[in-house]
Amino acid sequence: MNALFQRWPVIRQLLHGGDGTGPEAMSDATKSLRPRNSGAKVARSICPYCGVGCGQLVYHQDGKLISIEGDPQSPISRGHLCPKGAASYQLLTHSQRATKVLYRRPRAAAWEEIDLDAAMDMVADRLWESRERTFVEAKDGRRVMNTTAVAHLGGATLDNEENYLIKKLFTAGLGMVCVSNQARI
Amino acid sequence: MPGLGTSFGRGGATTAQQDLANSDAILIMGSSMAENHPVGFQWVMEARNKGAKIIHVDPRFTRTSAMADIWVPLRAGSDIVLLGALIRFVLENKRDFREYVLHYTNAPVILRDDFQDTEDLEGVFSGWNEAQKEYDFETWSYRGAPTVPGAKVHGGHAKDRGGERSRECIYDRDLTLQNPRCVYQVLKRHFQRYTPELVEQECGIPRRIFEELAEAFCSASGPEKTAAICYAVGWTQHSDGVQIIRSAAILQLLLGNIGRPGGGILALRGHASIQGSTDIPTLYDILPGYLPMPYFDGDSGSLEGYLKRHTTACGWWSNFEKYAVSLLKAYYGDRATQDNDFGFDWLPRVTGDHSHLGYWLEMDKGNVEGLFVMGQNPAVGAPNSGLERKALAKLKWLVVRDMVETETASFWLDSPEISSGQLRTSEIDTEVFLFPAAGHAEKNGSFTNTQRLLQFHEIAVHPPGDARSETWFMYHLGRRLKEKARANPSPRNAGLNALTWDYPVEGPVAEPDAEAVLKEINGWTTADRKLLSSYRDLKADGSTASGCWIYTGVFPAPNENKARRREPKGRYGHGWGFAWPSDRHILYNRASARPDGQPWSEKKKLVWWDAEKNEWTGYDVPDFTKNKPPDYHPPADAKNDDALAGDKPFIMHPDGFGWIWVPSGLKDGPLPTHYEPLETPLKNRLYPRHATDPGANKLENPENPYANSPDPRFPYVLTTYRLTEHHTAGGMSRYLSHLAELQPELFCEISPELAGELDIHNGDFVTIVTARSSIDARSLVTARVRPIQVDGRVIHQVGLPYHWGYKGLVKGDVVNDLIAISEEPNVRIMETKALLCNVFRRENGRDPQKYSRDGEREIPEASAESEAA
Amino acid sequence: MSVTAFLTDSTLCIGCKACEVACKEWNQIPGDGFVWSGLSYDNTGGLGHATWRHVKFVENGATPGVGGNSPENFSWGFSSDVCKHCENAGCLEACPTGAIVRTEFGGVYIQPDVCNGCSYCVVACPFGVVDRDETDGRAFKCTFCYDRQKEGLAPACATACPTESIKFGKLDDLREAAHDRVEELTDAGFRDVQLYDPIDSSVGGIHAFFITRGDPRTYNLPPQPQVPTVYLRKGWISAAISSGLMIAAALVAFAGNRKS
Amino acid sequence: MSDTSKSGERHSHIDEAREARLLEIRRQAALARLASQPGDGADGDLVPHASPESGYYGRPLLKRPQWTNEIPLYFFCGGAAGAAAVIASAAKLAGTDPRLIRDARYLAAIGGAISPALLISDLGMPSRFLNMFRVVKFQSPMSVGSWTLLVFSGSAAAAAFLSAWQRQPRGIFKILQNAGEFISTIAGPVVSTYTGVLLGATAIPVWNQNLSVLPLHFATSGMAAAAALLELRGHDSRALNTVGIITALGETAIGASIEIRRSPVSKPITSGRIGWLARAAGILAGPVPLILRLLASGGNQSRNIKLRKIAAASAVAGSLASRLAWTRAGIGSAQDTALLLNASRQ
Repeated sequence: MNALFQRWPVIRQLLHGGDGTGPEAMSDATKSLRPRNSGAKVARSICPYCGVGCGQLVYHQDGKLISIEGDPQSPISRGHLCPKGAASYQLLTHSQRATKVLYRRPRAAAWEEIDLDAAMDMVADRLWESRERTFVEAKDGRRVMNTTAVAHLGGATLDNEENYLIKKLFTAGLGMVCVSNQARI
Repeated sequence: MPGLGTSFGRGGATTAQQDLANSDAILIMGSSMAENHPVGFQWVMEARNKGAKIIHVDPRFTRTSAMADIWVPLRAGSDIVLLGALIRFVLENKRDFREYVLHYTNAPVILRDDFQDTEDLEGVFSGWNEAQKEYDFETWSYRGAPTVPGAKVHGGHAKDRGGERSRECIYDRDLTLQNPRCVYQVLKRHFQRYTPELVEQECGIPRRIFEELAEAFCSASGPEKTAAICYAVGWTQHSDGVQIIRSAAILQLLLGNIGRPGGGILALRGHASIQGSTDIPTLYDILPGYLPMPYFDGDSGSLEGYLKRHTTACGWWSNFEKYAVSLLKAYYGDRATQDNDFGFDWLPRVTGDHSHLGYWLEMDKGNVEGLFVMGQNPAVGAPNSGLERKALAKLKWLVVRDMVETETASFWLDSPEISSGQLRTSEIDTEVFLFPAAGHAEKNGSFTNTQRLLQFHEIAVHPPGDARSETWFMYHLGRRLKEKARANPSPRNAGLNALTWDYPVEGPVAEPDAEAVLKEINGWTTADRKLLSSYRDLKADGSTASGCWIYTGVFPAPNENKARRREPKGRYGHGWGFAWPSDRHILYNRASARPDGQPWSEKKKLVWWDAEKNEWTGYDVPDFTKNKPPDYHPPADAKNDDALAGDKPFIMHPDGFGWIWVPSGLKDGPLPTHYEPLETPLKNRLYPRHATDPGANKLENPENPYANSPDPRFPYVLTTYRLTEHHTAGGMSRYLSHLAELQPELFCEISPELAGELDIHNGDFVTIVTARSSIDARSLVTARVRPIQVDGRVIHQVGLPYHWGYKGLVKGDVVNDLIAISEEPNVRIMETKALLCNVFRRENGRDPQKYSRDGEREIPEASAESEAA
Repeated sequence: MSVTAFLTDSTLCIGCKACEVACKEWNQIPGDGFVWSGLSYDNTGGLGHATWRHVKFVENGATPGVGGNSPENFSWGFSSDVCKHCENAGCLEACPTGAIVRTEFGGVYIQPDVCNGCSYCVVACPFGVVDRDETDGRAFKCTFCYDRQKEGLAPACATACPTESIKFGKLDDLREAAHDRVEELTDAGFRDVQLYDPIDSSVGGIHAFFITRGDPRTYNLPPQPQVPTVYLRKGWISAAISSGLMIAAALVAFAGNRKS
Repeated sequence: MSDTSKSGERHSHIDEAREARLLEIRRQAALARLASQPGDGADGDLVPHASPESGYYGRPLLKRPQWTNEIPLYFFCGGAAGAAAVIASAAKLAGTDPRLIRDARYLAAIGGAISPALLISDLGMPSRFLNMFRVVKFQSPMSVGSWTLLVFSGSAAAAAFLSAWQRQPRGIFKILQNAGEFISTIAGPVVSTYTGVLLGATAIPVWNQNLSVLPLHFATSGMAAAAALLELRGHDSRALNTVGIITALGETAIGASIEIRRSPVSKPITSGRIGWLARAAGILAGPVPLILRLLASGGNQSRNIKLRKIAAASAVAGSLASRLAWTRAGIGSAQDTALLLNASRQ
């Protein structure tokens, strides 16, 4: 009861003085305020936007993202981020992100959600059939071993490891030569 | 990267962003660095605060210009005139760094007598074949260098673009530079007409300003000073983009600014791994490490022919075979043996132009069945995107992987073609799959940034729902396909059956271990899988495997992923990530020392010869054979790197020189030449008979038409660009409220003068029309855009940022609908920075009924107005 | 606990808006609407309940050969605005609930768990910073990242700023640094550089001061801001007199009209 | 750096012809109404100019008051209630008609009850109205006002309740009643006048410039309203009429002074729609009742009563309207950036 009474700022004012703008007016929440990422786990990361390659600290706790900010140790960015880099947290958490595989049948006017594994099987089948149909082994006696009827686009936003697997499977494995991305000069 | 690749040997930025802080002058051209690379720009600001002169050349006054000491507006597409004039300024006023030029460049090398210059042939070099629209570049070789008849330049990104017809390690030099056939004299003559007057007439740059620019840049070069050049797609996205970069390379070589602290050429990349995706390419014409793809024609019938063709007698590329074989071993593992040429024959052959733009036109013809799009959004980001979207409707199936539902994924649902009735959803047979992708903090992997630095990003949280990494997608797709192949061991499946695909997976979703992939990229001994620490350990006998030789050393030991290192030390932060090759941050840094191995100056020392230790040492890892003394002279029978003397810093080149002159490897000439854009309001006053780059491919067709040059219907010059607040095609910015609100609507920047002529008020809706299409935008009438006075005429320029589309929180018309699909000869990039357009004011706000692109009705009268100007 | 401050040096600002975004990301502020203003590149307009850092864009004519960094011509000015955290803060004094407090770092902080949205602070701020979110009901403004400061972290905006045009540190040090910087720039020929820190006004100086090129008024920085408490004395005297007059009037009226 | 300035001189005369031409075209554009009006955002010609005079595109420097109409209404109620308490006590001292006293007490009590309701409904978070009593801040008129209102409402209510409950209260009730009456009589005027300080002690120029007038104005119009409401309730007392005349005189004087002392700062209260509202309020509260009451001194009683009733109604309307006008004037005043930037210069 007395404690409760003590928590009424007016009483604090009467007892300890203060014009109502200082500690006497602070709520318990304010007193116990801490940064959101306090004590969170941190992953060392790199900004996904442009080619500068700013270092990022990704704070997370119990499998949830908490915040993303610049990595002060980075010899390139020295902890700074541009507006895009600073928006990385929203990039990963915004409501418009796709989280289910969407499938559109021929001539259909709407998406339908489908199971990931089923989708993988379907894509593998389509790819295999198209390749079987269009693969060229040789032309006037010279080796060709390619298909130009299945193509790939993209890579400059992907990881090196991902690009490596794309080129390895699509070109070295399947003979796809139409492989391209944003990068030019 | 032929611009940098042919000039210096490697297709990558020669310097590091941090090193800009050491510059005495920085020329930013073809880039708005402050806007598109703000954090990198902090190093420019640091240089500025130390007193460096910042020069920005740009048609518009941008946020970069606002930080520069000198802003030089020029007519879009006249870059080579300005750079050529700077080169002429250096030569005429003897401002070149003579000792550097004599020893480190091929300026003194004597050329063949039968070479003829554009000055002799009205715009083309000798060897031009008008019928074939391509060069036979035999006459470009050094005098006395034997040549291999019959081979052909394929252009593209490969280390040499298939160009070893000549043996550039054989040459005569004239160290007095007086011989009229030496590169120096030929260069001087080539640019003799690129005068300040020409600059005034063609670029619209007043003479005084040109002189101030030239003075500022040259006076910041020499033994005691260095100047750097930064560029981005403002240079590359031109029909002669490679040659613009070549001009910069020549300028920097003449001024001795390559391989030295505060010097260099910094190519600024627009994506997190643009550099990485050419090093480890998802491109059609190269294999990892800039090894060329086998071509159907040429000598790629067999491994032997392939190696013979691409292996040089001297210089680093004499190791070609080691890298090629090690890659094949990485791909095909144990099944790749001496007897089967390490599976070389399983590799597909390049049979044509399989670049994005090339195959997309095939797609438009219905010749492509299926397409994978991963982290790219061509429906917004690609040129003539209207055509690109329509081509998508001709596919049997389309797989899109992205973090959001992009315009590309939903082209069949709400594209402009649907609303305009050109496409009908109910008639589009394309099957579409949209796979949710993981974000950067939801997977392990490495990016290679703009300065060739590999940086690993760790997984923090698992991706939401069914979102997965591309690593996961490719691995599990490959697993399924390999099962199908196992069931059907036909010759065409031999490669797939041989393909090694045994990556460990972990976790509930069976995510492949990205580091296992990086280890394969790094390379190992095939016998006991011992990780390699340098590409010097790679062998041609199949005893080593490496997925990308230039990355070897990134993972030298099982628990030592150098891309993951986070202990920066020293001036360049060695110990943070891994810079290819061999953690060298400033390439060709041997050139930072005099021929005798000592620094040019105390102020600009970087790497020098330590006589006691008998090795090269300094602030960076020497880009040179560590124990090769400066006075080393190769014996006559020396091969590969040993054939290069101790004062030849450009070790990738067979002659060890920086190439002012490119004897082989470029499809459009050994020297840069001013060609007008494919759409231009002016005649080419230098070369009336060859106004545009002879090698450029317009891919003109009814769906991809061009304006005439000039064209009264399209009197204004249009240039497109990016904004700080958005990212390329918008998939990573238009869906985020915190970014979308900062630039919520498509606008076009026009000068008050043009606005006055067209009675356009700030904020009015305007329609921008090109030969391809027309779009609506708000007008931002600003004095930051100025009419350029060229040739006694006023040329109005119009600026358009291109980030908007029909999805996301903020929508807008697709600017790339206006752009033509065209191909620069060497890398097949489109021209987005200079084309022709017209502008109209919308009478009543937005009008769904667009101006037809060939609607004669209103266009002529508008042009009449502009003629009056 | 030492008193901390912002020094926003517009001569280093590249107008990238990283501060705006970093602030919104850290404080998880909702979007501020998607309205294109046509006012140069400024589409968020000003500080408000959903914008606690705001970059202003001021355009002047551009001349060839003269970049924005030349003393001759300042062609495109950027300045990142923020709550001034006044020495004598109008909002702080006006708040009837004690929701607004002065933190140990000298910042002015609105306690979101206390504010009842009376919006008196809104009219008490001489810089037009505090703003009531009409959907939420409470008043919001820059918290000076009080939460971060408690663990010695710099505010989100200063951390992000690519060119370090937003500096964060001890008030006294920064004030000194600001004067040095102005001197340095003036010596370099930038005669139009000014430091905005109305220390002689009743606001008694601010904890977020600005170096601008040209007149600070161009960026809506008032030359003589007044903390409203300066009016109190006069006001209460007038109120006392008026009250007296009321009673007097009533007595007079009735005294003159006795009747039963 | 010196060479930069040298090069600057070089620039100063570069291709003057073209520079001149550009300037001319811009001048033409300006003449052709394409000139940039500060703040006209996306419909000028050029991006509008930001300048020391117009400020940042003329965007508001201050935030507009976000109060809803409950606040002017509260000013009215509180003002009348406070005044009613005074009238009641004065009447009691004069020993006049107990019905008048009782109704005055009721008026005070009712006003004292409605006021908090109005205040609370204006809060962004009404559920937190109790936080008004977390602290006492003498430097905050809002805090002082809240506490005073608390005291006043309580005492006025007690006084009214007891007077209604017992004709002749005794003992403890007597003491309570007297206390209530006394306290409400002291707190009443404060409630009526502090609102003037509340407006005056802000950053809004039109308010703080009229700082000393506002409490007086709110006092007179509060008295006027209280007296008028009692008259309308049916009390035809000479005393109330006298109050009416005095306050009408006061209001006339105040209105006149505002009209006379016109300044850029007072523009929001003297011009435009708000200006006319304020003017109308002034006339309704001042001249109109004054004249009517003077006319009402003639022979015909019923006519006089009618006239006084009309005068009363007019005064009430005036009092209400002027509160509305003054709160609204703050909005316009907050938007006048140019004034804030330059007026404060002198």
